[in-house]
Amino acid sequence: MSETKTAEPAAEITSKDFKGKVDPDWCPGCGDFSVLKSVQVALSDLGLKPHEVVTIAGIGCSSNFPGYFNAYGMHTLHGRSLAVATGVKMANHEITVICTGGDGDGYGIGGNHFTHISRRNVDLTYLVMNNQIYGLTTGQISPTSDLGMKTKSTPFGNIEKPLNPLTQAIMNGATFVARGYAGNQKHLQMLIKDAIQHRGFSLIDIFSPCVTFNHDNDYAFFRPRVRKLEDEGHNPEDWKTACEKALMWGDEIYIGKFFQAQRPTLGDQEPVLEEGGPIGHRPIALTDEQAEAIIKPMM
Amino acid sequence: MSETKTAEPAAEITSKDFKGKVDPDWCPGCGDFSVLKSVQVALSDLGLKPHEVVTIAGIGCSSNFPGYFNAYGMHTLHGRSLAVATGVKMANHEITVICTGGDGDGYGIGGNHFTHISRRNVDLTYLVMNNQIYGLTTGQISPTSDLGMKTKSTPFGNIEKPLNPLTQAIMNGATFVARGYAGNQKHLQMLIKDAIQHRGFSLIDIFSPCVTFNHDNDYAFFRPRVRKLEDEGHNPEDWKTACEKALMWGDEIYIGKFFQAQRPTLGDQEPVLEEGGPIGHRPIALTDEQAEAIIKPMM
Amino acid sequence: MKDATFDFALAIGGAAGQGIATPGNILARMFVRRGLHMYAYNAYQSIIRGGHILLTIRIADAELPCHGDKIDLLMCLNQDTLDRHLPVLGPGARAVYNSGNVETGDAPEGVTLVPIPVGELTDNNPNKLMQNTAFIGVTTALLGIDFEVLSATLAETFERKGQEMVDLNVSTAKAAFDYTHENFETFPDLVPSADEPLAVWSGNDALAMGGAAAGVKFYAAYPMSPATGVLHWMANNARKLGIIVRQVEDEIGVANMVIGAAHAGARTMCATSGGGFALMTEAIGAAAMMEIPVVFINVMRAGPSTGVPTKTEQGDLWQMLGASQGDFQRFIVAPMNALDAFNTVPELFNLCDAAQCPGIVLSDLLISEGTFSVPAGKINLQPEIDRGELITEPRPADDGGLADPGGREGGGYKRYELTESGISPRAILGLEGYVHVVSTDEHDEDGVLISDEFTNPHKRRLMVEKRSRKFEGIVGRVAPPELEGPADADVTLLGWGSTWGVIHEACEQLADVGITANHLPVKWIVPLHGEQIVEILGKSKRVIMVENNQSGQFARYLRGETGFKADGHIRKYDGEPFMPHHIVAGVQEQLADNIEIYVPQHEIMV
Amino acid sequence: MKDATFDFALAIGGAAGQGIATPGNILARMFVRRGLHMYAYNAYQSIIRGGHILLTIRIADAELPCHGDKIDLLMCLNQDTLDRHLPVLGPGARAVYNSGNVETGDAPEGVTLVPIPVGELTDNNPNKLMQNTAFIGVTTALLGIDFEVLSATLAETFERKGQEMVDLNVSTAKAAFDYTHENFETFPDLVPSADEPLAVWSGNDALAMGGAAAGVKFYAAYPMSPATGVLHWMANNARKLGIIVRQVEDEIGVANMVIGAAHAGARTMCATSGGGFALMTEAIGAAAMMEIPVVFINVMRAGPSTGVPTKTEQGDLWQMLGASQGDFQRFIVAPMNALDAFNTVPELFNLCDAAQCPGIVLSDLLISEGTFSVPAGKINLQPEIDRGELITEPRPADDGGLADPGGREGGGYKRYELTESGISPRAILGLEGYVHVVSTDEHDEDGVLISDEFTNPHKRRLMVEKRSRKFEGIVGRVAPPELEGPADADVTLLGWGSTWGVIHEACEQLADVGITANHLPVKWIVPLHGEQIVEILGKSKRVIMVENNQSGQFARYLRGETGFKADGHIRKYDGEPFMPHHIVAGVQEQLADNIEIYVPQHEIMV
Ligand SMILES: Cc1ncc(C[n+]2csc(CCOP(=O)(O)OP(=O)(O)O)c2C)c(N)n1
Ligand SMILES: Cc1ncc(C[n+]2csc(CCOP(=O)(O)OP(=O)(O)O)c2C)c(N)n1
Ligand code: SF4
Ligand code: SF4
Ligand SMILES: [Mg+2]
Ligand SMILES: [Mg+2]
Repeated sequence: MSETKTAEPAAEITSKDFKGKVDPDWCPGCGDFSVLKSVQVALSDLGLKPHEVVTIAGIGCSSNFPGYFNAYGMHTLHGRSLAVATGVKMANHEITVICTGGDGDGYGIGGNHFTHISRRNVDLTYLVMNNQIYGLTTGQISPTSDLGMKTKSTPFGNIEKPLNPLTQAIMNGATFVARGYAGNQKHLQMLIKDAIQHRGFSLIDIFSPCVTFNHDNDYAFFRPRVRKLEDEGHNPEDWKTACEKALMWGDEIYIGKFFQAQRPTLGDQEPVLEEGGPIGHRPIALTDEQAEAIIKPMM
Repeated sequence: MSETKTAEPAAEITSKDFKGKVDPDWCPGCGDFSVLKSVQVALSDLGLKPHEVVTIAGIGCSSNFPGYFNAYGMHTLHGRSLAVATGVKMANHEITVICTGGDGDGYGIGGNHFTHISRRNVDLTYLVMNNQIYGLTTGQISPTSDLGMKTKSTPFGNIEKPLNPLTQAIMNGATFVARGYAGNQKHLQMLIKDAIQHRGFSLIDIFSPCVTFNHDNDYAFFRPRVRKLEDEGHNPEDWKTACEKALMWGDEIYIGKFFQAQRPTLGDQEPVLEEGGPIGHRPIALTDEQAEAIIKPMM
Repeated sequence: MKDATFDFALAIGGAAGQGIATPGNILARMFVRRGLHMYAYNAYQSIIRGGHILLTIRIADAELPCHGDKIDLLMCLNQDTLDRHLPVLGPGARAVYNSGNVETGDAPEGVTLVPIPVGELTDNNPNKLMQNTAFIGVTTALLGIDFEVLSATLAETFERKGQEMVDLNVSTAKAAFDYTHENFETFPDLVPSADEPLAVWSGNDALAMGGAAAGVKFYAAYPMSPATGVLHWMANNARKLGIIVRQVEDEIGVANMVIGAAHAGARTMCATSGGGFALMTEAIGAAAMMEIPVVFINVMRAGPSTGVPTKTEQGDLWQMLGASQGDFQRFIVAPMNALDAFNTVPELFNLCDAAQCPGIVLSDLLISEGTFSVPAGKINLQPEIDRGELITEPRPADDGGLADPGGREGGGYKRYELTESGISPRAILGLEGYVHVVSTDEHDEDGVLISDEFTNPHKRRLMVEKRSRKFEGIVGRVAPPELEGPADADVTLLGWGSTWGVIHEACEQLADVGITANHLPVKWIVPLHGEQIVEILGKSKRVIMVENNQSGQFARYLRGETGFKADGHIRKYDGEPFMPHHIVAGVQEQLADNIEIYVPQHEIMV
Repeated sequence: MKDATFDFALAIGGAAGQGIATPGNILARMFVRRGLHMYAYNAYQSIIRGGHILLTIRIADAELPCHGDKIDLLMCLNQDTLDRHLPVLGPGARAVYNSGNVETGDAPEGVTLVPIPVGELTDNNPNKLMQNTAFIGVTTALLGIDFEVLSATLAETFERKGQEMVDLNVSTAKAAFDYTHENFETFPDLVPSADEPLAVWSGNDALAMGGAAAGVKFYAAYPMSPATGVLHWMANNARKLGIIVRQVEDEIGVANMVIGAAHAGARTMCATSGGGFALMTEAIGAAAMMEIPVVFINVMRAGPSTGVPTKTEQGDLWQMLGASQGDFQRFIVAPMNALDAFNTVPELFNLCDAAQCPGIVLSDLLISEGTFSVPAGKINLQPEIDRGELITEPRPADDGGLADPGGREGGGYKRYELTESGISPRAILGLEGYVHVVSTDEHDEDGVLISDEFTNPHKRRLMVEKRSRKFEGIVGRVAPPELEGPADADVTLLGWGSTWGVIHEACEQLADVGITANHLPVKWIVPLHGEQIVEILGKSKRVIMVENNQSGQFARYLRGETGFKADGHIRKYDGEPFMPHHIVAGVQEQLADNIEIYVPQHEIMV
C-alpha cells in the first residue's frame, strides 16, 4: 500500500475540502449525489489531501464527477477513463487514482479497458454509477439494462441480456469487487474506503438510480430488495459464491464486498518504478552512460 | 435451428469443396492447418454448401482463414469480425456464420465485441485460434500469454495475468463454450459440428500452436497435459464446474464442451425477422401504407 | 422575409426540467395546423435539469429559411430568462412573465412587459407546469387566435393523461387568455391562416426518413448528441417499416455492423457525431477497400473533442475528408436544410450503390435538432432507387460458368473484375454460384490477397486505379451548385451546408440596406463541382465565404481543389448559429475594407 | 552517386523463412565496420514463411540517400528469385545461385552467372542455412575482401550457438570462398575501406532513440507493421533507460494511456500505422482540448485499410490533417530520413510542450524499416530539452495565492488562463497547490465546464481563440525548407518526407542527362512555411511534385494553404518505393510535355 493511503487522518481535512468549484447539475434525487458525498467523506476519513488524489472520468452524467470535486481531475473521453488512468498511475504511482463513470461509459463503450485493467490489476479504484441507462443522452438502454426495458432506443423493450459487471471483473482478475447502493451511503462510504485502501484494481459497481430516465430501477425497486453480504458472513475469497450471489437479481439483490484477492499490481511488477519516485517527476535527459549503452550495440 | 443446419448430408459435398483458391501460407506445423481442415470436414459432414456459409475474420495469421476457404468470406479489420458478423447475421439470418480469428484479434483489440456478442447470443460460431501470441506481427504478447513469457515486446517477461476466454464467455452469456486443440483434429471436428448446430453464440477457443513464435506453448507443452472433459462426464449445464475446469492450467488442461445453455438468440427476438426471409433479400421500397404511416404522426 | 406578410418569433426561456418542450409543441402545432410555416431553434445545454434553455419559434406565412434575428414575444419561465433577455429585446417586443415569482427589470424602449399573476389565475395550483399552460393562453390571446383552437390542441395533448388533466389545462389557459384580453392589447399583426396544414419534423427525423425512403433495412447506432434523434426515429418506426434497429456497444461496432449487413444485401445506415465518427473512421476505409456501400451520417457539434455537445458548428469537414488511412474516395454531402437532407439520403444511397463505396452525410446540430414545418406533399417517400451493378439472383453451379477449374462453387466469379468503369458487378453474400471473399487487404480481381505471398506492384497499381476510376465523371451525376440572386451583385456569399438558410435571408436584408448580394450554396463536397464553382465565382465582384467554424475548413478545401481564394470571410465558432444580421454586418465591414475575417459577437446569452 | 568512388548494391532473394536476415546482417556488419555507408531496403510480404523477399543492400564510400537503381550482385536463395530477377539485371551484374537446386535461365547481355555447387561444398549438409553461409563466402570473394574479415564476423554472429556452429559456418564459407576465387573473377571495383566504423540503425530505431533522447519516460503501443520496431526498441531498452513500456489492448487504449501519463508529467510517445492511427484520432482531439502534449508516430504503409501491410506509401497525410473532429492545431512533421527522424523527435517534443498540444511524426515503411549506416558522432542523445511553461514545483497552500475564496486547495490556479500568447502555465498532476480539472468538454479558464450549465458563447469564443493563438508565429520556430541544387535549374522537384533521398539522387542523374534540377524537400507539414515555399517556387522554371501516393495528397494540401499549383506530378502507388530512374524518366516525360501525371511502372517484381 502506498504511504499516503495509510496516513493518519489529518485533523484539518474535512469532506468540504473536496467540494468542487460548482455544484452538481444532476437532477434532484439522482443517485450520483450520494456517491459524490461518499467519496468526499471516504477521502477525508482517510486523511488524503486534494492534491494527493485524482478523479478520472469519461463522459456521462456520472462522469461529470471530477468537475464537482476538489482534487486533481480529468474529464476525458467517453469510455476511456481506465486507459487514461492507467497512464496516470504509471507516471505517478504515488497518487491515489479514483475513476468514476457510468455503466454505458464503463461497460459499454469502455468495456475492453475494463476487461484488461482487471487482469493487469492496476492499483486504482473504479466507481461505476450504474443506473442501467444512458442518462446524459436522455435515456437509451445500457449494457446493464434489464430485459424488456423500454427506452428511447428500445420502445418495444430491450432484448439483450444485461451483463454482470461483478462476475466479469472477478473472472478477469480484478482483486477487489464490490457493489454499493446510493441509497445506503454509510455502507457505500465503508466500501469506498476499503477499496481505496486495497492495493490493486478495485471495482465498486454502485446502484445509483437515474430518477429521470429509469423508472424501472428506482429507489422503490431497490429499497426492499437490497441485502448486505456482510450480514450473511460471506467470505470474499470464495469466488464461486461471490459469482453466485452477484448473479442474483430478483427479490434479493446483494450489495457489499463480493471478492477480494491479493496479487502484485502492475506497478509492483514494473522494475522502473522500484526506485526514484514517480517517473513524471524524474529528470528526463539521458545520462552519458545511458547514451553510451544505446550506441554500443549499434556498432 | 435454421433449416440448412439440420439438412441431411448431401452426398456430393466433400471437404474439398471448401478448399480455397490458394493454399495457406502458414508456417509448416502451424496449428491453424488443423483448424482449417476441421472446419472443412465439419461443414461437409453437415452437408452445407459453400454458398450457405460465410467465414468472417479479422486480421492475423489465423484471420487469413477465409482466403484459404471456399465459401463466402470476409477478411475484415483487426478485431472487428464479430461486429461485422452480427450485421451479416441480422441481414441474412439463414446463412451459417463462422468467425475465425486469433487471440489478439478476438480477446485483445476485439474484446469488447466478444463481451457484447456473448450477451446478445447472436447465432454464430466463433473459432479462436489461440496461440497465446501475436503471430502475424512476428511475436508479441497476447492477452492469453502466460505470465513471464518472453516476447519481442516483453523481453524481460510478461507481467500481465492472462485472461480466460472461457470463463469470460460463460459469465457474459455465451450459450456454447468449448475448448479445442489443434493436435486433436477428430475431437475438434466434433466440437465444431456441435457448435454450428447449436443455436446461439458458440465459442470454441482452440489451442493452435504458433510453432514460430511461441516456444513455450507448443505441441510438446500441450500433448501431455490435455484432458478431454468428455472422459470425465462433465455436465455442461453446470457453469460453476465449467469455470473451475476452465481455470485449470498446469499439468492438466481440459478441452471439450464446458458449457451449454438454451436461450433465445438475438435473431429469435427480432420481430422484423419473424417472416419474409433475409432482410438483405427483401424488396426495399416503402409501400404506400408505410409511407402514410410515416406522414400521419407528423401532421 | 421578403415573401411573408406575417413573420413572428416567440421564444420560451427557462431551465432544463421546466418543461419547455410541451408549450413549444402545443404552440407549434397550432400554427402549422393553420398552414403557417415554422422554424424552431432550441438553445440548450448538456444537462437534464437546470441551466438555461431558450426555444425560439419563428412562424410566418411563407417558407422560413432560418430562425431570424428578433424575438417578438418572450415567455420567461423564470427570473434568469427575464434577466438575460429583456435587455436585448427590440422595439415592439413583449415579455411575458409570472408576476408572482419574477421581478421585472428595466424594459428597453418600446418593449412591453406582460406580467401575469399565474398564482391568482390558477388558484395557486402547486403544479409548476400550470405556468406554462397559462403562458400559452396569454400567447394565444396576444396573437388574436380564437380560444377554441387552443382548447382543441390542449385536449389532444393531454388526452393520454385523462380528462381531469385536460380540464385543468383548459381552464388554466382560459383564465390566462381572458386575463390577457382584459389587460393587454393584441399584437398589431394577427396570425393569418393558410389552406393546407403543414407537417412538422426535425432534421434528424428527415435524415431517418430519407434512409427509410431509400430502403434502409438495417440501422445501427450508439447514442450521441446531436445525432441521437435519428436512432429514436428509427427505433420508433422499425417494426412498421421492417427495419432492424440495433443499439451497439460503441461506434466501432456500429460501423462494422452496418458494413456486414450491407454486404449481406441490405441498404444500411448509421449516424453519430464527431467523436463517434472518429471511432468509425477505420471502418470507412474498410468499406472502401472491400467496396461495400454504406451511408454514414455525421451530425456536427461544437468541437474539438467533447466540446460543447449541445451547440452547433461546421467543424468536422476535414475529419470527413481525412477519415481513414490511404487514398480512396468517399462521397461527402452537406445538406442545406431538413427537406434537402431528406432528399439527399436516397440520392446518396444510389451513388454509393453505383460506386460501391462509403458515403457521408454531413449535417449539424442546427439542421438535425431544429424543428421545421414542411408541406407533406413535398415529402416523397418513394424516390427512385437504383442499386447499381448488384447481383441479387443466384446462379446455380449447373448453370455453368462460375465454377473454377477445380470445380469449386463460385470460383469463376471475379468480385473485383478489372472493368473499364472500375465498377465490378457485386454479388451479395449468400447467393448460390457467386461464392467469393472480400478483403481489406489489397487483393486481386478474384479476391485473393496480393498483400502476402503475392505482393505484386503491377496488380496493386491496377487495383488502385480500378477503384479510382469508379469516380471519373461522377460529379456529373449530382446537381452543381446554383447561384441564387442577381448575377451582377456587389458581393457573392459563398456558404456550404446548413448556412444556406441564414445566408438566404441575409441577402434579402442586404438588399434592404442597399447592397446587392447573391449566394452560392455548396452542398456536394465530394464530388466537388470545382470547375462550375470557379466559373461562377470568376464573375463575382467580391466573394465572401461564410462558415460556422474558426479555421475556414471549407475555404481551405476549396482552395486546395480549385485554387480559388475568397476576398473575405465571415466565421462564427461560439456554438450559436449565425443570425442574418451577423452576416449583414460582416458584409458591411468587409465592403468598408475594415476586416478580412469578420467574427460576429453573439448577443443572446444562452 | 556523385561523391562515391565505390557504389555497389547486392541483393539477397528468397522466401520468408529462408533466413535472409542473417546473411544480410553479416554482410552489412562487414561493410559498416569498414566505414562504408549502407542503405538497405527489404521488399517482403506479410507472411512468416514463403512468398518472396528481396533484400537490397547498397554500400558506398559516401553517404547514401536511397537504395538506388541497380543490383550488382544477386544472391538467389531459390529458383523463384532467379526467375524473377535475372531478366532485369543490368550489364556487369552477377547472379549467384545454388547449381544443385536452381536451374539457370537466360542471362541478359553482360550478366554473369555464378553457379555454386553448395551441396558439394558443404558435404551435402542438410541444414538449409548452409547455403546462406556459402553465399556470404562467395560474395566476400567476389568483392575481394580478405577471408579473415568474414571469419571474424561469423565467429561473432554464431558465438551464442556454440563453437561447433561457428566452425561449421566458417568452414562452409571458406569452401565457397575458395571455390569462388578458383572459378570466378572478382568485381572490378573492390571494396574500399574508410577510417571510422559506422553505426547501423533502422528508421524505427532512430524514432525510438529520438524519443529516448527527448526524455520519453512512458511508451505504449499496440503492435502494427511497419511501426512495431519502435516498440521492440523501447521494450529492449526500457530498463536501462528508465522508460515504462506497455503493450496495450488496442490503439485506443494506447492513445489515452499516453495522454494520462503525459498529464502526470512524463514525456510520452506512441507509434502505430494508419489503421491504428484511425483508432487514436478521437484521443488526439482530447489531447488538444485538454492541452496535453503527446507525440504520436504514424508509420505509413500502402492503404487504404489493411492494404499492403509490408509496402510503403505516403497515403496518410489527409488522415493526419483531419484526425479528430473540430478545429484545432496539431504539429505534423515528415522526416526525410532516419537521422532526420531521430533529430526531429526531440524538436517536436519541445514544440508540443511549448504549445501544449499533440504532435505527429509522419514516417513511412521506407524510412522506418530501412536499415542504414550512420556515423555514431552524428547521434546526439542529449539534445536541448525545453518543456515550455511547465510548473513542476509544488506551491503549498500556506504560500498563499492559490487557494480559492472557499479556502480550497488550488482553487485559485487557472489551468486555462487567458494569456496573450494563448499559453497557460501547465501544472502537472499531483503537485501541491495546483489542484485543477482538465476536460475534453469546453471549459472556462479555471477548468469549469461551459458545455453544460454555463454554455456561454462569449467564453466559448475566447477559449477557441486562446487555443488558436498558441500557434501564431510558431512557424518561425522551425527551419523552413531549403532549396537544394542550382537556383536557376530547368526544373524544381518538390517532395515531402521520405522522398528526399530518391529525389536527391535523381537530381544528380538528371544532371548527367543534361537536365539541371533542384530540389525543395518539405518536412514540416504543420506548421507549413507557405510563404517561403511560394517564394522559392515562384522563381522556379517548372515545378514537378513527387509523391508516393495516388491522389497527390500533399499537392492538394499545399494548394489549399498557399494556392500553389505545380506544373506536373510524379506519383507512385504500387507499394514499392521510387527508384531514382523513375523520377528521371518522369521529368523527361514532363519536359517533353507528354504527360501531366507520370506514374512509373515498377520493374522489379516482388
Ligand atoms: C464516442 C462517444 N460516443 C457517444 C457519446 C455520447 N454519450 C455521452 S454520455 C453517453 C452515455 C452515458 O451513459 P452512462 O455512461 O451510463 O452515464 P450516465 O449518464 O447514465 O451517468 C453517451 C452515449 C460520446 N460522448 N462519445
Ligand atoms: C488496428 C490494427 N492494429 C494493429 C494491427 C496489426 N496486427 C495485425 S495482426 C495482429 C495480431 C495478430 O495476433 P492474433 O490475433 O493472435 O493472430 P495470430 O497472428 O496469432 O494468428 C496485429 C496486432 C492491425 N492490422 N490493425
Ligand atoms: S438524467 Fe438521470 S443520471 Fe442524469 S443527472 Fe438526471 S437522474 Fe442523474
Ligand atoms: S507465425 Fe505462428 S501463427 Fe503465424 S503461421 Fe507461423 S506458426 Fe502459424
Ligand atoms: Mg448510466
Ligand atoms: Mg495469436
